[in-house]
Amino acid sequence: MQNAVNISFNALGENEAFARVAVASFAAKLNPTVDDLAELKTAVSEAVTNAIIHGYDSNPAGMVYISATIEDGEIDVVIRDEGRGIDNIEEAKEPLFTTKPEMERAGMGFTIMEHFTDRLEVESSSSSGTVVRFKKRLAGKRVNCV
Amino acid sequence: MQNAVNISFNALGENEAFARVAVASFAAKLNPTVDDLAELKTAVSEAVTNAIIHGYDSNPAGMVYISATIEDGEIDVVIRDEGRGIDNIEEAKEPLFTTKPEMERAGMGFTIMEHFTDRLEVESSSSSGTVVRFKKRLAGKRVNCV
Amino acid sequence: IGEIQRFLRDDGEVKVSRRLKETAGKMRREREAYTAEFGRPPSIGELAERLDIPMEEALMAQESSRRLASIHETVYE
Ligand SMILES: Nc1ncnc2c1ncn2[C@@H]1O[C@H](COP(=O)(O)OP(=O)(O)O)[C@@H](O)[C@H]1O
Ligand SMILES: Nc1ncnc2c1ncn2[C@@H]1O[C@H](COP(=O)(O)OP(=O)(O)O)[C@@H](O)[C@H]1O
Ligand SMILES: [Mg+2]
Ligand SMILES: [Mg+2]
Repeated sequence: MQNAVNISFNALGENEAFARVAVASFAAKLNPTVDDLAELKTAVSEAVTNAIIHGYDSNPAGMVYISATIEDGEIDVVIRDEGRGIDNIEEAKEPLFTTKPEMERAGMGFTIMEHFTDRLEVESSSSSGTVVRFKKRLAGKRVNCV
Repeated sequence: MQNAVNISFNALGENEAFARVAVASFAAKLNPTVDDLAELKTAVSEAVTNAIIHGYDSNPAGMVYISATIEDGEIDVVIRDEGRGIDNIEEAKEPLFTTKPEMERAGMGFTIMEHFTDRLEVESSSSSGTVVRFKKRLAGKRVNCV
Repeated sequence: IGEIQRFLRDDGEVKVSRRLKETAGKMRREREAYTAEFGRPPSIGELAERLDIPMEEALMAQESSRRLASIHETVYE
């Protein structure tokens, strides 16, 4: 059976840790390796940070929505905001592209998400906001045929 | 400012751990003692277990909803289900009262919640389900007047 | 990215459950030691700091050490 959890929270930087731990504790069912879980949490952080600082321009009245489902050893995570949206998704995904160059490690968010997950999809519009979705296999990864 | 998080999940026993950790990681902002945190998590467990086994009769299609807010060192937790409801709340709260006597530690859920939180409110109806709400002071507890 | 990945990938194939169980044991011992020393239990932040582990790990580890038996004792005492 499929198992789903949803979380939502105000666009406050301090809620990023909450989101990371919530997703990690759901993913923990699959008993991933420490490294895979750290990668998953990093991808969640990047998407949540983007929703807060880019989507909502750090206005805490905005809400960030995360849904996660687990099926067949894989976690599927959807991180959504109802913020300003992304004009050009292809451009936004380019390494080093950023509209906030004053930030640290600027422009690497999507690159990190792509690198640390198995599949990344981004949808966005200025009317409805941004949806980032990724999957990551956490169990049953290595088939060791001896 | 008030800060709120919402979580929801399928009525599956395995999601209880997710709910516990999610609420704890939100409460962690207040830097509670490990003991207070353990008590908070126990109260969450009891309410979530009730929603799953009594509210939904362990039908995983049911959804459990938790909202938590933090204000002035206190966490306010609302745990809601859209299940069968409670006929007589006063009776249900009595120590040892249970409609599922075959369970272990039967009838102590509300007593435990009352014991481990600062204020407990229960609302229920057969049409809309059950809402359990409690508050717990987690910060600024010890005023040491020397 | 390589740098971030090397930073994250320090544990090889260690499973989360094993890591958290170890951390939970350390937390339990440190809680006892702290309470004996200061006459009150530590905050979750103090405990994480004394064990030099991230708060997030402490939160997840506390879950893995949950002991239901103690609830019974507390309530009936
Ligand atoms: N949720 C979002 N809402 C609006 N714009 C976004 C969102 N996520 C990303 N972007 C845009 O994509 C760009 C690239 O994102 P990213 O790769 O994470 O780099 P950075 O966050 O450092 O700018 C951002 O600078 C921003 O313009
Ligand atoms: N969410 C709920 N939905 C329906 N009934 C409930 C719910 N929570 C509690 N109850 C009723 O209240 C009774 C007492 O609950 P509790 O004190 O937790 O004891 P126990 O769960 O062991 O029966 C339950 O047996 C059940 O009849
Ligand atoms: Mg970014
Ligand atoms: Mg109960």
